[in-house]
Amino acid sequence: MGDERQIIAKRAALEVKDGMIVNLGIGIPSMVPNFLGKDMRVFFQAENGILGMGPTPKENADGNLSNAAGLPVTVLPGASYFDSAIAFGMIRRGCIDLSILGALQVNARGDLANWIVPGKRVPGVGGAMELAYGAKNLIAVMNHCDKDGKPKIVTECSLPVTTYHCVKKIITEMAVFSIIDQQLYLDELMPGYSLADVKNNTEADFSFSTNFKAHD
Amino acid sequence: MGDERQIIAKRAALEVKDGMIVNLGIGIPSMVPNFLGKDMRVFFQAENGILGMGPTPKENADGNLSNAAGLPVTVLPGASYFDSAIAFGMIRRGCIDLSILGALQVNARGDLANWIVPGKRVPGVGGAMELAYGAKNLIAVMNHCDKDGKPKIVTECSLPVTTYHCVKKIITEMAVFSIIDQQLYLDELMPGYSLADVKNNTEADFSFSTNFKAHD
Amino acid sequence: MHLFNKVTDYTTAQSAFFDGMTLLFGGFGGVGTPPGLIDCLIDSGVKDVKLIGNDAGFPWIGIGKFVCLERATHLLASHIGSNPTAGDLMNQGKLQVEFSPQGILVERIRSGGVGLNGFLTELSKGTQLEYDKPKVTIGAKEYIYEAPITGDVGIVYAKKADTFGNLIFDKTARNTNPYVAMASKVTIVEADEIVPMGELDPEEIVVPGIYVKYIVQSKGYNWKWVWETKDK
Amino acid sequence: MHLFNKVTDYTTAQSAFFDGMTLLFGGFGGVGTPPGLIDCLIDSGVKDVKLIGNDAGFPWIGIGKFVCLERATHLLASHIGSNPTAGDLMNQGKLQVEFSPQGILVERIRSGGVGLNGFLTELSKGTQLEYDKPKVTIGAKEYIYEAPITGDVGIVYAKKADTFGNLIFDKTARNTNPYVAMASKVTIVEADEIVPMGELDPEEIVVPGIYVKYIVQSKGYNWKWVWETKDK
Repeated sequence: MGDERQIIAKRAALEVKDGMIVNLGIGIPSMVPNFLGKDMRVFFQAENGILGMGPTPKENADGNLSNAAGLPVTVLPGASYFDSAIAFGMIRRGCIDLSILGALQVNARGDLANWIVPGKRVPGVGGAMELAYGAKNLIAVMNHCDKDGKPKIVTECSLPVTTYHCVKKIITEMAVFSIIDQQLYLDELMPGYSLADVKNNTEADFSFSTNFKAHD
Repeated sequence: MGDERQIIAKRAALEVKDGMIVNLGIGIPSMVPNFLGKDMRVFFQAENGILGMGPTPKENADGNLSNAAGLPVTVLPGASYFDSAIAFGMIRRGCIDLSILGALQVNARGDLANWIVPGKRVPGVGGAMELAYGAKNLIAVMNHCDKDGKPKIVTECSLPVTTYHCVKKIITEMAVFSIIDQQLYLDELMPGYSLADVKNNTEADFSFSTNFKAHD
Repeated sequence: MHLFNKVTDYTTAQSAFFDGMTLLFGGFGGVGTPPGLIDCLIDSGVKDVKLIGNDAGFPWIGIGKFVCLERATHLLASHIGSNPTAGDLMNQGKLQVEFSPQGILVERIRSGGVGLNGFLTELSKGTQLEYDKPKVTIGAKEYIYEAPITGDVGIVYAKKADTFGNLIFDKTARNTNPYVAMASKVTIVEADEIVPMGELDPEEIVVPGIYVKYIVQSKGYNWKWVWETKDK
Repeated sequence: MHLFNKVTDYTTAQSAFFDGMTLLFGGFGGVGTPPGLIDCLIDSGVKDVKLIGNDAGFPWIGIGKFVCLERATHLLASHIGSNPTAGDLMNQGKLQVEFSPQGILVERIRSGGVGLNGFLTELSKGTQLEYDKPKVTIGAKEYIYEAPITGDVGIVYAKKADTFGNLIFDKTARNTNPYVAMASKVTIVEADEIVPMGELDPEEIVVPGIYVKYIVQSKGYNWKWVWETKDK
């Protein structure tokens, strides 16, 4: 499972391009920076109020310098601090080139469910709605199935939806999908998984991307 | 006329108390600080984005340090700069203890007209609406009559209203009025003017304040 | 208390708290929540508090310490994921929790703080977080109306305050604090450092002192962060 | 243009202007209006411009220089009292002027800049400045709906910019500039000083560079202020 999460994060890192403004959710998305090339100049934003976050400090972590998950970070040259209203202003205004979020379910139309499992987990929505609404590109990263082995790429979300028609790409340990005009397309199979694996574990119908490829 | 304006400003200065946050309009209001006691600690706010203005600089005026009229000012210890949205946020939120504004007409219910003379003067409303809406106390200062000798304290404003039911006190060269619960009361006669003068030059009906006094 | 000297002790600040008050608290995951004022709130014994802030903190961090005492009846926040006790109280019906998208919540506090009457957004349209908020149609489009928020009391954590209450913050501890200061009838600031007027550069002041009622001296965070406890 | 180096020349910046554009301009009575970009706008020859900003400047100061050329068709501002030419053009039907309360105008620009869909206020209720703005009833109260404003291009004057576009301002020249930067599709900044990334303290940055498209070097104000001409 730990390995799978690393593999998903590594694949997601390929979506990050030089010169991008990127916001990462907690969980798998937070591992993405570990897989970025050293020459890649990317500015990470966090919705508590910081732009230009650097790596986790090795020592002397500062309780007042953290990402949206409350974990200590550092700053790169050119970083800025601002209040949370401005942080979300940036997000809604479309200043974030790429948002990578964890997901509980995604349906074929790109509806995202990631904030509540009624009766079980009530974390609350946090900044997910704004990110799903405002980011120019939204990638959902998640294990292909939930802990009970049930598909998370579904025909209709059974969990309450965070935002409709927002997910543009889904990356799991099994496959990469694109969602274009509310249609689901299979882009890639991930190493070690067959088309049969993906078909058996995906509830939603999907087509093949014109540039579909089985493996790298 | 110059003298009258000075006299009005001097009387208005008596309304300014130690520890107040004050916003002054252009014209007569801008002369009020000249008549404040030296031991009076007052913070002047201007809606372009400054709190804690000091006197006009004697030399080395800075084009980027000005009041809302664009005239150069200085800052006192404890002053702050901020953007215009926050400046008006303070005003609407009720953080201004006292606003002193010029007026074209005021009626007996405290409606203020001070932004346009249709077909003649079209200055625009500037920040007058917000100040009239938000200030805890609003004093209108003006000559008792207009240039044609017509009363400016009227039964109904013939000029477009800036804000309804906002003026709490009127100070002219002839008299001081209070407006309480949309009723006009004569508080004082100014030196050199009789009750007859005031009656002859005031269109609106008024009563006498319980503490009415003819002269100081 | 004169306009230009608002520095006081925790006992005086505590007198601002009352049963049933709406309390706005600054902070994001406990970062920027005033630790001394949280203890002061706990010591005050007040109850039936309506809490409004970004999140429920952690059980031992920030507002979470107070939430766990069951003296709040309502919590309006963007998430409570970091404080399982808050979730338990919610499920037991002891704490009424309303969720808001994070950025919408801080904008609602700002809307109250700048004297406006709320705003329109399409953000939560069609989701559970619409609740029964009014819908407003402008042109051909329907929006959700988000009401302004103000508080009876607001608690704020600043890096520096001068005696007038001009504030600067520390890095990401700024977060919601400026708007809590603006939107509260009685704003109490806990500052790491209190300086005379004139010592802060007018350009660097983030919140003008006009919004502040009381200033108390902080002794700093008195809790361990999650990542500190993990290290051990 | 790379994210981290947006410094360019006036010719490149000028290419952002086009006939019929909505132009947001920073400044308050000309203070904080970028002088070099005003000249650049004049030189561009663009026409049919819709102007949105605090005021019409003075005939020889700020946006007023452009207004006098009769190449703007619309002006949305809080006042035009300091520019009699603007009033003349309005009375001759050559310039369509809409007035807004000053603080409402800058809030409308902010609303566009932070991606919200407008706000409610009771401020101009019952006055001429209601125009035909939608009325919205919430509970028992009726409010005026104020729509968000965005611009095709925004011109901003800053004291310092780093090459990413992080901005700090100079005293009261800040005024509406931060929101013009946020609300414009193409934000052009004229800065008195351009510095490498890392030179500005992250804490003192007022506008993060994320909003900025182009940065040009200023040569400072090239007009006389009213109080300077009075002195003579």
